[in-house]
Amino acid sequence: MSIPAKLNDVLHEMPGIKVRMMNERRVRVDLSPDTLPALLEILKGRLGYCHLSAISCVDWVQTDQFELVYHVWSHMLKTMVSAHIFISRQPGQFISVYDIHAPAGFFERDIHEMFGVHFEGAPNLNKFILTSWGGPPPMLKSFNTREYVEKTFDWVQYSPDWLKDIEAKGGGID
Amino acid sequence: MSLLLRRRFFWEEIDLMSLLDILLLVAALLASGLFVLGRGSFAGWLATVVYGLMLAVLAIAGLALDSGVAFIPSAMSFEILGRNLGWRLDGLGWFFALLTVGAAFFASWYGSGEWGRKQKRMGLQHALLALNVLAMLLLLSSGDLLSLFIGWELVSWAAFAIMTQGGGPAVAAAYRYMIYALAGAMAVFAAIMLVQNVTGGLGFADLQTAISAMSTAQVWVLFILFAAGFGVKMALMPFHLWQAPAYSETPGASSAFLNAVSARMGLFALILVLVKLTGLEALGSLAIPFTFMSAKSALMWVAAITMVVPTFIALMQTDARMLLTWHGIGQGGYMLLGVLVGTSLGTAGGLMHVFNYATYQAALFLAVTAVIHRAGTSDLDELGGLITRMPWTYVTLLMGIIGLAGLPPMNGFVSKWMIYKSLLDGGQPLLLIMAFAATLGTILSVYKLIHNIFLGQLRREHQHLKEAPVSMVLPMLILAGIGFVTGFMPGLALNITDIAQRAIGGDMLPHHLGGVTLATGSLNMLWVVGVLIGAIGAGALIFYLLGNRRYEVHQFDNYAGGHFLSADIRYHFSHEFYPGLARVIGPWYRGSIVRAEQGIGILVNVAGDLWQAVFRVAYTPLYMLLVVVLGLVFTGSWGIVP
Amino acid sequence: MSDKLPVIEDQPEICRSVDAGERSVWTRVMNRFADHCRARSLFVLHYCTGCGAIELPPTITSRFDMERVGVSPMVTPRQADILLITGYLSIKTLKRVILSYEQMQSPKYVIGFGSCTINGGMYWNSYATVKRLDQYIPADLFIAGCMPRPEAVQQVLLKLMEDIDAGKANGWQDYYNNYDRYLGNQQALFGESWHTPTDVIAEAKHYGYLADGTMGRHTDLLLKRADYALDRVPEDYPERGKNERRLP
Amino acid sequence: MRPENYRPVKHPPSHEYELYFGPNHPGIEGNYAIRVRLKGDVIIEAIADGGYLHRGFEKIMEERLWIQNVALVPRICVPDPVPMEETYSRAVEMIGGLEVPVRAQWIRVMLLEMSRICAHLFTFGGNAATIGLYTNMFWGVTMRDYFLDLFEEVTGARIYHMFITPGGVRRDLPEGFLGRLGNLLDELERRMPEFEDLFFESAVVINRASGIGIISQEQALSWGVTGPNLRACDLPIDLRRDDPYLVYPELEFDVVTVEGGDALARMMARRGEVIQSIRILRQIIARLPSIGGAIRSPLPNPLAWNLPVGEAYARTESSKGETAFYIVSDGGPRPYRVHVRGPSSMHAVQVLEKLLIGARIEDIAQIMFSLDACPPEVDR
Amino acid sequence: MMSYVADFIFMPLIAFVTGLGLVLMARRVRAKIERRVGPPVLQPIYDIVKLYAKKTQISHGIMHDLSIMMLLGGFITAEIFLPVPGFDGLAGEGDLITLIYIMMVPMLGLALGVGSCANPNGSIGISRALTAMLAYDIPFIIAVTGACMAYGTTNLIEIVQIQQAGGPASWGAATMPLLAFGGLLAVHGMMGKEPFEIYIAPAEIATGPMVEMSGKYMGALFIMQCFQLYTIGVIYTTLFLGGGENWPFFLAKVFAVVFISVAVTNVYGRFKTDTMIRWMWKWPTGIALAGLALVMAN
Repeated sequence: MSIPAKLNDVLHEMPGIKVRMMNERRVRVDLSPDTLPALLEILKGRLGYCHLSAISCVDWVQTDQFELVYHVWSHMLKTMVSAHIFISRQPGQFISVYDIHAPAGFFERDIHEMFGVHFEGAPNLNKFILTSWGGPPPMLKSFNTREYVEKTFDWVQYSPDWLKDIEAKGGGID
Repeated sequence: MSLLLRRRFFWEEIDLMSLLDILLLVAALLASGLFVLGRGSFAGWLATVVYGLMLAVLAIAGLALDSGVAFIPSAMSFEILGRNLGWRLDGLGWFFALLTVGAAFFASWYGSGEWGRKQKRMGLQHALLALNVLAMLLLLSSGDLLSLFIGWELVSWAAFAIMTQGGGPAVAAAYRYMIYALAGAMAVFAAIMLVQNVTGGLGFADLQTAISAMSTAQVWVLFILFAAGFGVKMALMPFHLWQAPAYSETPGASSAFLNAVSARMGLFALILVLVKLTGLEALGSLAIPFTFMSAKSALMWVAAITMVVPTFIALMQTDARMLLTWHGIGQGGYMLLGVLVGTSLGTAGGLMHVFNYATYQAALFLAVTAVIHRAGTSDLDELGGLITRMPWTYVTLLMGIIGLAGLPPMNGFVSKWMIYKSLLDGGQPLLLIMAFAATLGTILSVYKLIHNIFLGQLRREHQHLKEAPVSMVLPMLILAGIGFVTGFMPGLALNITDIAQRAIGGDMLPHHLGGVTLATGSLNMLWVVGVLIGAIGAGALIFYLLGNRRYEVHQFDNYAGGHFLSADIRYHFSHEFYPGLARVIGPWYRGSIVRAEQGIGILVNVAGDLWQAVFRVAYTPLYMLLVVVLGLVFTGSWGIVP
Repeated sequence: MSDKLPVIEDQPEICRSVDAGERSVWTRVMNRFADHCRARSLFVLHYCTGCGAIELPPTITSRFDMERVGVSPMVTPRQADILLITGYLSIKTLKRVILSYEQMQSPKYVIGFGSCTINGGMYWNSYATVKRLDQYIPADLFIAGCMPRPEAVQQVLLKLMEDIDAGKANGWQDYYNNYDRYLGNQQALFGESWHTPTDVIAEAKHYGYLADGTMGRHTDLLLKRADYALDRVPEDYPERGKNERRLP
Repeated sequence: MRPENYRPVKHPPSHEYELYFGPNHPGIEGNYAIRVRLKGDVIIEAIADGGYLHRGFEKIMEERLWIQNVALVPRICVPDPVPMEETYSRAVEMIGGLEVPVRAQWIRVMLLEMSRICAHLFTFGGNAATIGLYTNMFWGVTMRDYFLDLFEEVTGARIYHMFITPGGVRRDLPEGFLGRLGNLLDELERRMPEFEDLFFESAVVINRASGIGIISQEQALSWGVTGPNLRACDLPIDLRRDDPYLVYPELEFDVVTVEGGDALARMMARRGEVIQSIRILRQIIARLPSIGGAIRSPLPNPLAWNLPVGEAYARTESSKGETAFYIVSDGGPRPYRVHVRGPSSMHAVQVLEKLLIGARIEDIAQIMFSLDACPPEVDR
Repeated sequence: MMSYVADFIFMPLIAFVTGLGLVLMARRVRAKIERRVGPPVLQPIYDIVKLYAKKTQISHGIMHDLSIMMLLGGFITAEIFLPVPGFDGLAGEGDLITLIYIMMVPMLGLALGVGSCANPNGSIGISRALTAMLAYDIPFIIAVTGACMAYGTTNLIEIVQIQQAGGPASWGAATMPLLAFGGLLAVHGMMGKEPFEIYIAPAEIATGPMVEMSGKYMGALFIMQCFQLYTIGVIYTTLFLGGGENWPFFLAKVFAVVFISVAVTNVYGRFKTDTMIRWMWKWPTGIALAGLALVMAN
């Protein structure tokens, strides 16, 4: 459980970085949003972190922040670096890393669609999945899917005989 | 009839006007009259009526020729420098004259209505059309080699004049044509001089004596000069490059006329000189050294290549008119091939194909012109779905393409069948396979034509189109109707070709109304078409009686992978309609044919530029006149000086 | 949970309307014969609307071999008889399903496949999926379960055949007869601008399936879009310039 | 009516037209669509259109208990559900610090490899069907059905097993199961030559599949291609080796690489994987009986099971590529956030759009199937 | 005249019924190769009746309807010109060349009807079908030409008589095996079976020409399939397998010709269009040309 030396050197070049070893092949890195592109660039250029596994977005309502997690993997070091940044929920903007990692194109489009985060310089932020969706970005914590469903859809009302029997005895599924 | 016989009886003594004189006089009067009166709106109708009258005169002449008269002479003859120039109309010339005047009749009718009013200088077009008819009649009734040559030149110039009417690219194409035509004329002229040199005469009989008197090398030279010279006009394979742009850029009605008959003048001259006068046996005995081939089979192969290659070039065209003219070049190959087979079946088939081709090609061109008139373009990528807007034009085009592709029940099938059959009976399987391949290519190409114009998605800008006016629809429908009737009863057309065939000589083809009966397989179109129509009727019964009523839906109510379609989505598959085929034959097309074309094209362009440069310096007609006069003087003097 | 659920009125009973000519013996015999053949030749639309489609290949292929009872897959809705809704329907898919359903030729049958089509199933609280299929198109039969086994698929097909043979599977008539209700439900979900290229009302008129429920206040909205076919092009689409080509 | 996301091409040249490929199209894998703009039969532009299978998994998983989500995850990828269960469970185990008993790990690997074989057999069938070779599909799908029977025996379900739970697996193997699995593997090996003749060595297949949809090594790495598609570019990258999980380090298998990077190479890479999976399963059959112990570490009452605060990122090599779950727990009974990284989200959108440019109509289906794109993973 | 009436009724009818059998055989053979049971005996009839019994029948215009009539009419005509045992029909009034051209009429009709449906998939399908026609017709025509040269006639009745005069030894397949083999390959393409099934191609162009065909339109296509299999089988039998002495032998030959095709088709995928043209113009054309050269040399 120790960070590879090369990686350690590189990571500590970045200002204000917090490094944590999650398990033997995953390093969690916390840093400020404006240093993230530089980190990804350096990791890719020096240590072969060329595979962007995913960009995850978490909506933190309490702190009014979006957490963006960039998971990058090096085929050389066989280690994953998860870079966590926090951006403000209002207006929810960040810059695209498409120029560094092409897969970011899809993930940023997805996050834009599901959370409403705008990525500056992303090649395509058109709707992909929710093209017929008129509501707010559904993955926001403020959007209550259950409420929406109750409002929009009807249910089949059925009461089979066995249920009636139980209900007559005072039981039931309620 | 009796009048005719009496005329013939008096012909020796009294210098009465014969039918041919009437015909030529009317044509000349019409041409000059239209130059004067052409601006009037009645000019087109006048011309149409006059062409109708000329058709009647030709019909009478046809009856006379059918009854055994060898030819109809003209009273007109000139003595130039000791040479007698005479004109006479025999069966072969009559056949082509009938097609000429008939095509002119429909073209002029078509141009008299709304289409003509939209044209800038329709009066001039009418006049030039009449001039063309006159020139062609002179050519077709030529009585000796010199009048043949004069007619040849006149036809070339008249066609040139009408081709330039389109303006812009049409002028360039016409210049290109002129270069070819003049080169061809020079070849013909040289050949005639060769005959003159050997025999000292310029009559048709002199040609026959010349051939028997000449050495083999000389005969070869004569053959090549004639074949090349006349081949230029009918766009035989190496000399075909001028035709497609020149004909397709000509304004609609005139273009239909030119397409239907103009190139056939070359075929007429070829038949006259090579088949009638020289004889196919002579050609067949003219062996090419070190091969199994003779001059005849070489020419047949040229004809076969002319069938195949232009057809597949037509397949690649994206413009309706270009596509059709390229097919026109290819169809010429069938006619020549049929005539060259030499059997009665082949000759009749070739001649009938000339007739059939004139009917459906004119109909096709008129239909395409109607589309241009309404939709403003003949670009196959910019049309589509017009069937709901222009149904009668669609019907014409459909009948036309069935004829062009040579499928029953149209007449194109009958003549092609006769040509195939004659090739098979004549032991020429390879040529037959080439003919079949060309037909298959034609089917592909004409389907692309009709699909891209009339089927598929209707474009938004064409939503409000209307059908072409009656003055345009009627002539083309009648032409298509002729195509169907002579397909149903090919005996009608064969009666006409009989007259021409008798003039050529050789065996006659026994036929009946429905077709021909041969020992090795016969064709009776009465049965074929009758059963086909009956069976389609049975199909209609099955369609209407079985199953529920039909319900017509909108074009957007269509399968699109589960998606919705709307007017701003262009989903009409039109460009590169045969992509798979293009991948296979495309490299040949691009590699060899295009490069060869480019080479010749550059040469022609350079020559054209020179020609233009000469002409720009001074008054153009003067130079033309000078050339013609010098040529005639040269002709005459050569006879005298040595 | 159920106290919050709105109560939906029962569907009107689906029954076949009797044509005038159907009383003659000949028509009856022919109809009987047609139903017999319909039941034995069923083409299933090749549209994998949801995850249930994974059990269709086993049903079709060598092990269960649907073709031996005359069921085979077909590609376009024009040729298909059965629309298999294989599981959950997202709203985006439902639009395509309705489009495909309307393009199918009557008589046409809908089979809801899996619990999701009945009441939302696994995804009952998902904002993206439709809960009840039969609100939007008439379903003839449902298969419960997630996911139904090939045997269940076969069972439902056999049951459908039985129904067709007996002339009972007439959901398609219900769509014509109560088009307004179905359209209303569709509009509630997709918005009032919803329409499909198929003119269901005209079709119902043409074939005499017009009933009181065919037209109503929901179908009135469609009339506003009757001219969609010609020129209803959105504003952002630039007009194509006049044809610049030279007129010959 | 236009499709919702349709943007018309402004001033389309007259020689271009558009075609919808899917969702109701046999050439598309699942409910997915591609809008292609073509000239002749050559594609100028392809736009992937997904979302037809969107169920909002990430949202509804936030509404359910940790254990309830076990029922949801396999539904994310229909043809290959086991890796989804495994990845989710492993991520939960990472957060909760659960240890998986060794026997459960072996059973999990067995199921993973069986699922891989199933998914590959299915893909072979689909790929063959795109070029009209239905016989291969019929045989392959039937072969897969026998594996589904075994799944049913172990888990009680054919498709959605819901068998792998955080902390282990639900049940132990039934009596004599491994013997039956061994028999089935024998049968599959016996059938392999048939498939070779019919499909992999068929001149028509080779003619059609070679040279289309070529991905170079650089492109593969920069586009985020994973799994067999990456290994078909001759890159020996396999999470089972590079980022090993479960008991894969103890197993012997080769990372199958194929040169070429075209559709044929991708098919061949999958064929090689089937053989490696058989090899792995044989080792499991040999060793599993000797491994005893529990199949599940004890869990608290699942209805009141609060995981500690934390986050985890678990990755699995599925038949499609790299499957990953990013799970955040805020200490409650439900996940705070689940992010699913389906491998096909790369393959079916960006990679496919790029590969289709310059391809022909007849190649669309083949390229899509050779990438083995799985739309439900993309839409989630 | 009465004999003609009988011919006109019975020849298409026999063709249709035999065609149903051929379709059933094709589906059964396919099922057997795919290791399953396959459809019941009456399945082809069920399908056709079902399609005709559809309650709604959508059309895309008059040309769409007309194409169906041309389709059926063209094939009915073709059957009347195709002599079978006991029925000469009109084979004396139009020869083999006529027959080949009549068979193009339903193709043209179908092409026009599909075009008027305004579906790009259909248009692409027709484009492919016509390209395929160009590909397989050239070897086929060579085979036909060679056979006609050898028999010295294009009259189908005489062709049959010539072959039957000398028993199986004088069959076309025995006297000109190369032509017969080239023709067989071309016939396989003509039936549109894999690897030459380029114009149906569901996964590529969603079933091509059939895309907008529904109800009785589709039913007519099913009927056309019966006629097509029958016609192709009979033409090949007539040219190379001695035609029909009597019905059992004749049908056996026709079924055998179609069987060869449907048996090999299931183990092939589908070629691309250009591959098909290249293949057709290379192998069958080459073989047939060699056969033609042999015929010409004799």
